[in-house]
Amino acid sequence: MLALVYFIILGVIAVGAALCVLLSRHPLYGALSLIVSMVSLAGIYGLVGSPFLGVVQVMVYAGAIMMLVTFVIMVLNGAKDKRTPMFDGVSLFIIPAVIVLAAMVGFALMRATLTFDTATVAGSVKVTSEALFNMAATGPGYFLLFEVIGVLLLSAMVAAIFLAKRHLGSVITDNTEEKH
Amino acid sequence: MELQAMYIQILALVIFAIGIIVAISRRNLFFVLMGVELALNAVNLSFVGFAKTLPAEASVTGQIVPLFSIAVAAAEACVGFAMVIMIFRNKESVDADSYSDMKG
Amino acid sequence: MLLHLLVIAPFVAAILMVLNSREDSSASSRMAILMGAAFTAMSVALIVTGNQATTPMEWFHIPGTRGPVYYYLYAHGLGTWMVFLSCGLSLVALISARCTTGKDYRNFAIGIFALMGAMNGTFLAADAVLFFFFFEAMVIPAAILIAGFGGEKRTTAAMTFAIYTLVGSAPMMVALWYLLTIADNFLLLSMAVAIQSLPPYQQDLVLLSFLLAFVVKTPIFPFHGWQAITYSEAPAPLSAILTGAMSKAGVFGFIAWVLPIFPMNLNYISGLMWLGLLTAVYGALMALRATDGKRLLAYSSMSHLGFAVAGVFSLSEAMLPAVLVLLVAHGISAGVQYFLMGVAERMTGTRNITEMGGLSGKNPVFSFLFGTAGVMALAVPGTAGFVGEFTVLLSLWDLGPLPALVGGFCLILSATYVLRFIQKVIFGMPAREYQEGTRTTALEGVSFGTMLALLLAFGLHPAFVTNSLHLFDEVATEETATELVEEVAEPAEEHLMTAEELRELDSTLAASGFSEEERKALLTQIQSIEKVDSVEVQDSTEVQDSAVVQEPAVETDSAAAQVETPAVETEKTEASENE
Amino acid sequence: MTYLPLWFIPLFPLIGTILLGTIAVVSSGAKKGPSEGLVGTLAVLFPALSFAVVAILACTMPEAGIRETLCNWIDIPLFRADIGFLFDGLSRIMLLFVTGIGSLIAMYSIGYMHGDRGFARFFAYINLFLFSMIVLVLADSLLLTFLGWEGVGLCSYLLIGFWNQDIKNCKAANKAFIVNRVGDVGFLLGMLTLVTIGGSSILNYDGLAAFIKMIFGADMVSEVVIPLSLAGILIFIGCTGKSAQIPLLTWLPDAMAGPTPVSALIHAATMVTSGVYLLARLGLMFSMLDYVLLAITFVGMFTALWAAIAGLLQNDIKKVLAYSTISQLGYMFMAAGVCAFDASIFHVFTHAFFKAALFLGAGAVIHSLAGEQDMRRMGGMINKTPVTACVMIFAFLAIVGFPGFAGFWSKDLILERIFVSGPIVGPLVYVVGLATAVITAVYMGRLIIMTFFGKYRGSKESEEHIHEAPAVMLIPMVILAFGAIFSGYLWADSIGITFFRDSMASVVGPAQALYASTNAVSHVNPVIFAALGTVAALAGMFIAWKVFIRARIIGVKGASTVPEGSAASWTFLWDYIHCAFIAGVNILAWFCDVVVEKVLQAIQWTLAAIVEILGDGASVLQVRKVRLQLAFSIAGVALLVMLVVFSGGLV
Repeated sequence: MLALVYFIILGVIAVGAALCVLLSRHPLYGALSLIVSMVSLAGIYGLVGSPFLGVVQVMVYAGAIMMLVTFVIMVLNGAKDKRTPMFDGVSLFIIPAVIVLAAMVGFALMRATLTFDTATVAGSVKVTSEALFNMAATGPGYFLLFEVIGVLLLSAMVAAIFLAKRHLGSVITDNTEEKH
Repeated sequence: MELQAMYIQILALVIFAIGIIVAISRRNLFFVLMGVELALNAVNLSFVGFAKTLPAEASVTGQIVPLFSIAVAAAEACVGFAMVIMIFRNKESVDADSYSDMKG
Repeated sequence: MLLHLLVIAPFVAAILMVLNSREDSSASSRMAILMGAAFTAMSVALIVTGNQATTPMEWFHIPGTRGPVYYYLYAHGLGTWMVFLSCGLSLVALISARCTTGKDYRNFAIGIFALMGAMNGTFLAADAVLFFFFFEAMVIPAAILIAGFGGEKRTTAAMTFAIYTLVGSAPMMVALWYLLTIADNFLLLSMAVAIQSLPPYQQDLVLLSFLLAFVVKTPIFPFHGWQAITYSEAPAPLSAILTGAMSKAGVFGFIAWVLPIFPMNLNYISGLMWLGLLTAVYGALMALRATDGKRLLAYSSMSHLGFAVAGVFSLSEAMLPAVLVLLVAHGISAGVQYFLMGVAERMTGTRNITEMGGLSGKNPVFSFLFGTAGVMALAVPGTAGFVGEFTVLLSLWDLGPLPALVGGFCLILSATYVLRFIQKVIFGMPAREYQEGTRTTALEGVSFGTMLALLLAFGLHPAFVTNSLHLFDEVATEETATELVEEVAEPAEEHLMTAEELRELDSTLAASGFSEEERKALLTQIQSIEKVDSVEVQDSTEVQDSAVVQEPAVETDSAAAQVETPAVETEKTEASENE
Repeated sequence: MTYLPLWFIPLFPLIGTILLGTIAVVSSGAKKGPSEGLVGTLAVLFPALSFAVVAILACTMPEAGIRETLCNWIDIPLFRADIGFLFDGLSRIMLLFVTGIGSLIAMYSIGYMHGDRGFARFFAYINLFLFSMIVLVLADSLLLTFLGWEGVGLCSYLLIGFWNQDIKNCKAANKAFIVNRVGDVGFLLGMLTLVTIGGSSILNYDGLAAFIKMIFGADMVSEVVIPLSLAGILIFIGCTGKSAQIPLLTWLPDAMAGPTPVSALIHAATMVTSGVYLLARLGLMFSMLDYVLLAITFVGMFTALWAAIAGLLQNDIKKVLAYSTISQLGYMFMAAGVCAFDASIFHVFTHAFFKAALFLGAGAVIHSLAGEQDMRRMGGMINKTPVTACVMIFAFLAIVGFPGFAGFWSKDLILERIFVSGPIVGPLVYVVGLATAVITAVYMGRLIIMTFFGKYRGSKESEEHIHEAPAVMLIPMVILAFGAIFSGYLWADSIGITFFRDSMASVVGPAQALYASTNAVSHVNPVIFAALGTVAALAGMFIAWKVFIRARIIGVKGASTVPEGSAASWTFLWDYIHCAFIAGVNILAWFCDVVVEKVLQAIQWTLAAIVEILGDGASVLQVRKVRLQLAFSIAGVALLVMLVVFSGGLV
């Protein structure tokens, strides 16, 4: 009962924040609303028994990624674009389409019967890491995926540097030209 | 009135829909990216919700996958924003519709 | 090994050609001609060594089907000779193109090698999907070559060619896919078995979509729209390959795939025979009016192939050797005519035969070759064309005088247009002054002469060609066959052969070089002996030409004796397990 | 006893062909042609060697003939044929005069073709022709005969169009080949009919004889006579093509476009008689087929009469001879039609001599007049070229059947056989034949008179150049003239010599016996026929003398040496009928080209246009905005899901 109350509160906050993202004009406001939404989702994770995931959500998502977003928005001052309307003809077409799709999916979803299993394991750090780093030959082998994710992040970093470097390089050449 | 597994799915669906709407109907590139993040979050939530319907050991797996998806989202955001910066420098615009050079 | 080489190595050769310098066309031409000669030698070796097969290798698995696609090649008499045509004509094309392509020779050679590999694959594939893969793959290098080296309207020609043939075989792909969902694998017999389980209207539908692909490729009368423009716009050496080897893929498809898979659905057969004859007459009539030399040859080629198709669907006992000789003869003679037409075009700078003339005075060697090639195309006795046309007419006469009369009419028409062609090109006086281009080079002359000599040799001793169809019989007698007979015959008496075993037997028979007809007849025989009440047998025995089925049960034993040892043993162990 | 191998006979001309062909091709690039002495020697040597072999074989041959199978030719299911040769009484006679006259004419050609650029090429063709002709005659099966049959047709084509710079010659050559091809297809289909009746072994001549014996033994005659008649008619069509009979006769007058030795060898002596040879060879089969025989008789009769009348109207010396050939061939067919194969072959034999002599004489005249062929510009040549004139006059006497000359014996024999063959048809055909003999004497007399008597009607300067032909041309002519006089004595029935008949009896005897057994043959004293024939010849000569020696023949002016009367001018309606066929085919071709092809193209382009329009339409949908496209796809997915859900798909 209490869980339901918490869930409703957190859910309403998450949805509300999401709608704020949709309706805010300045990207910075949107980013802040997104952080709110994510934090409340982290709360829901904790509520259903995955505290570790909730913590990661707050730290990585709300913390690191959204930090990056706000940083970029601030760097690019021109991001605030008053000329473009928030919504246009396309939006009017999209919103009903997505709502209909969601309704259909929901309709299909409602036919299923879902119940929480009573014997679920709470996703604590210990449990999660044991599963994640189970290196037994018969195990699920998530550690391999973990390595791959590492490589992915590395390559993403390289890509980002590459994209930024070209830009910086051109700036540098511009400067040298000015000097000569 | 207990918390039902279905509620979580409904919430995920709603947030996902909002995320998609943001990603497509807004023309500002930042909003597009943020909409994608929102949709990803909804998917994570759905994962966790489903995981909780599984028995014992299996439920752990459902909580590990969102971890990976968060990591991928991080990579995606990293590269995505780098591209936004570059394109913005070239075009002086964050309007997604102004990027139509590829149209044949 | 030879088969793998013939299919894979041309693609490797194409890649090797890429390594050549673009600038030094003489070096690349030397290399290309050497490799072409090597392939021709290999194809001759294939003819000499006779029927053979590779071990089937699983290639990939199409989702939704029941068995894997095999990379599985086998050579039987028909395919072997087609491979010979494709390799030989490619070699001469490589020689002949030296004077016309100039700096782009390397690219031309790349295209020719790719085309050759695809054609060899088509003629050697034992697996339907593999066959279809190569069948489609042929179109691409050919279209690219036309677009790159053709005449004035080359892009139109290339587009027409590619679209027409690809669209034509699209229904076949669908039908193939559909068949594969019900057949156990993609080899001939299992598809033939599978087709029997379909309701009749579906069988007809599948048959029609198979036919369409081959009818377009050959081409047969209402579907010949691509042919004239393609052959006339393509560079002459390529036209020679297209008509000499590639168009044979259509007739080959009729013989090697349609007839074995659909032995029961013969109600279209007589229709197709008449369509073939109609094509023959139509092509000849069109050739009468053509003024573009290459277009004339295109229609003449259409006429001959229509005649061949009519021969195929006469379904007479003599059909296979007759059509084979006709195809080989037409491949060589049409090929050499195209090459010579290319030389004439090179010398006079025009394709319009009304503007040519008088070449006999200017270049007697050329005219000698040209006239001889023309006469050989007339099917004068003593040339291979005569043996082919005579035996095909014999097959047609089996069905009644009317088809043969129409065939005879075609012979008269062919004399008319060929003589007109010869007269316009080499006789008389030149209709206009022209800058004389490169004459026949020595190498060209030798290669054309060789082709003409081959025609003569095959005409005087067609056993060169026809014997390859039963080459295996001679080889088999050397084996100590008796114990194998006992091994196989014993289990066969004791239990009913299952469908799997039949299929296995079929593949082993294929591996040992039996033609489809033979295998079909044998298996039908086996099944009827053992009273298998499975689907496929009863009707086909009735519809098949009685002469084919007549072969006595002894034949079954000896045939089974020819099965290779390992396969027999597995079969035997399986049999005992089943017991 | 061992004999010389039969394949020696065709081998020599084949070697000659290859040698001379190589010389021709190799020397074609050079400025000066190859040495004419060398080429001429080679060209005569090989036919002569072949003649020698034939002569040796002819002397040592046993009565039953020599059979030789070289190798297998075609071996497929349903059909099997061997390459084999058969040397018996019939092929002996044919080969003797084919190789003999061939050698003589080759020798003559050395003089006639002197200085021609294609000297070596000409003799290569001649050797190839002799090879084909030998194969035709020597073959032991229809299929191999067909090889020679088409081979001689091909050589005829090559030689008619020998001077191929002139497109008219090429057209005449094409016409000859195509008309022959029509006949050849008949031959081919006839062979197929035979194969379906009796299997592939029936194509062998011995096999055919065995088959006919078998059906008589098994009493199956009534069952097979109809298919056999079909085969007979089809093969006879082949013979009409090759031997220029109605309806396929129009090519022979045009074929005179070739060099004159060619006309003598191919279009008079040898090739055109191969139809008669084939009928004789298949005599046993034809003797069963009454209706076919009747058709042959009437075709021969009409051809003989028609060609004789047409010959009256020609001005070109070679065309007169061409029509005369057709007419004489008609006689041979008449004889074959009453199963008098030995008489028919005998006429072939004598005709070969006198017609070759006539043609060679005409060639010598043309040669001495530098290519003039129009008889209206000749005249009075007997003083200038006495040897030629004598040769031609002897040959003339032979052809009209003057008593004692070759034609007298053979033609009267034919007429006699025709008369006695049956009650109504026999006399009727006989009368027509006799009338034809009169007309023959008239037009041949006209030719001799216009050429050799009277005054020279050509231009003055050309008169200066008239000279007798060189010895190399005269020797063969004289030999042939002797043949024209004496060859008839091989079978002079009236004075009791039957050597020729006896030598052929083993081959055609059974057929004639079979025919005689079914047809009532009356006996009349041969002297009456001889007398009537003589009267006919004398009457014709008299008419010719009366009419043409006094008639003013208008000399034509102008330098044109083009032979008159080309194409359809004097062939009455046969050329027009052929033209109608050709027009029919052309209309059909036009219909295919202009109507059917265009309709097909229209359909093709319509389909292509529809696809293109659809494609254009679809490309309009490709909007500039990525977002809108995404929206479309989402809406599409929504629609699909709705469809699935509401159709109860997701249960």
